[in-house]
Amino acid sequence: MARDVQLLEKGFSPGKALGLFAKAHPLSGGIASFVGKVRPDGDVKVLELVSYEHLTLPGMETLANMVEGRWPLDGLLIHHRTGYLRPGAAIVLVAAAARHRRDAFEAVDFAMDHLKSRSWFWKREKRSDGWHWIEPREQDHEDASRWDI
Amino acid sequence: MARDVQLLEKGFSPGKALGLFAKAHPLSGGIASFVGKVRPDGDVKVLELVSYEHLTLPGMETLANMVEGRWPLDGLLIHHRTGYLRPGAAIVLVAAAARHRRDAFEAVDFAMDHLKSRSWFWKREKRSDGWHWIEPREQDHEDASRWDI
Amino acid sequence: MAVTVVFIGKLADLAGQGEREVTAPLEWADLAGVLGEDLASALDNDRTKIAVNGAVLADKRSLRAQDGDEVALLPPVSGG
Amino acid sequence: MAVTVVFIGKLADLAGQGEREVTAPLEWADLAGVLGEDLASALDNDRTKIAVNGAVLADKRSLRAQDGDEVALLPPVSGG
Repeated sequence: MARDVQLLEKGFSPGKALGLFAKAHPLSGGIASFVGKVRPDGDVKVLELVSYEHLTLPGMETLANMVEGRWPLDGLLIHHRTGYLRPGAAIVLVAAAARHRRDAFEAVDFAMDHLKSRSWFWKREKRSDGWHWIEPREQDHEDASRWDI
Repeated sequence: MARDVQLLEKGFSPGKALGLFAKAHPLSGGIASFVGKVRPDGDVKVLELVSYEHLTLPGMETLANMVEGRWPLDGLLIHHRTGYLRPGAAIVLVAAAARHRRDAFEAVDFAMDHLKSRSWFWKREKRSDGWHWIEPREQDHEDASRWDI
Repeated sequence: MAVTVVFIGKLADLAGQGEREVTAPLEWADLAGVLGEDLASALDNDRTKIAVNGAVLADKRSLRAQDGDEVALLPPVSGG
Repeated sequence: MAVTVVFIGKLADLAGQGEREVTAPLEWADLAGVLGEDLASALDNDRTKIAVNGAVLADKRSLRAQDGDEVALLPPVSGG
């Protein structure tokens, strides 16, 4: 199992990272992936993702352990931004390479649900009336609760 | 909804197609995708994917209609090979861009299940002892039955 | 006065060819006589379907093809 | 003889700073007095957690930080 877990302080290209991941796993039957971006709707000018060094990256490694323990994968990639992001910028890329497609799908689905509402990130948006802290939607909590986490 | 449905007779680069798809949907919050490749295990030398012109591409368009009717998407891409493929070659790429991540995930998951066991393709493998027609695994039928299709 | 019968996948192996012209009209009851025992028994499989001019028959036993029609014999699918 | 208290996210807004040095030892019962009413009531929220040196406390009321420890006050998370 090749693992690539990164907490990124600068902008990144999910397409490029995904291309490299695919090249690194030529033997896998399937690769599932998800890219999450800052939605350029409303009047959101900037998004800030706050991390805490003693928890955020270690927590992402723990998440990777959970994913690897739960599904037989050939490779797992979790890249997540921290810092200030403009609308349209990539926040997160998760990719899983596996022999069987459902394993790859579920691994990515699970990791995204965890990152949304169970990982050590804090998010705020700057709108025309100032900064607002964002908490997970009810839907995010329901998504995560599907996995007994 | 931008739709890109293709039946491809030659090899393609899923990474490149996915990069273009992401660029075409800068406003979507999330993009889920799946790449399926010829698994280079066993002694499989060549895979042939047979299509039937009166059904295969029209059926992929019908599948795209079903997906679009079921989930609110900004964009949907379905590329599937036909012809002879070497181990490691990409067979299929499905990508969905959506405002909400579960919609993108489920759209790709559904489309893949349909392509595996409900779409108009026929698959055979050439091994050292000759050609063998491949039917969907029991798991593929179970996957598809989750969706009432 | 011909119907084109297209054999797909393993049915093409059984038929030894990809397609064949047969005399119109062509109905379900004619198939065993026209195509032979091996193909006829493959056609009995519930998962083998028949399309006429690209339209899959809900009940393949209702087959009634006319001159110029293309009848495709479709074994169980497998893609992705 | 100091404990570093780190305020994360909206708790940093409430505290008006990102971290503060307070006198060691630091226990749960001390927090309201040391940090003020506003922060103390935010800490009462079940979804606000406390970590000591990167280890999240299962029961935040068991907090007992010594000299040199880093205590992080963690509001509800939101990533992705």
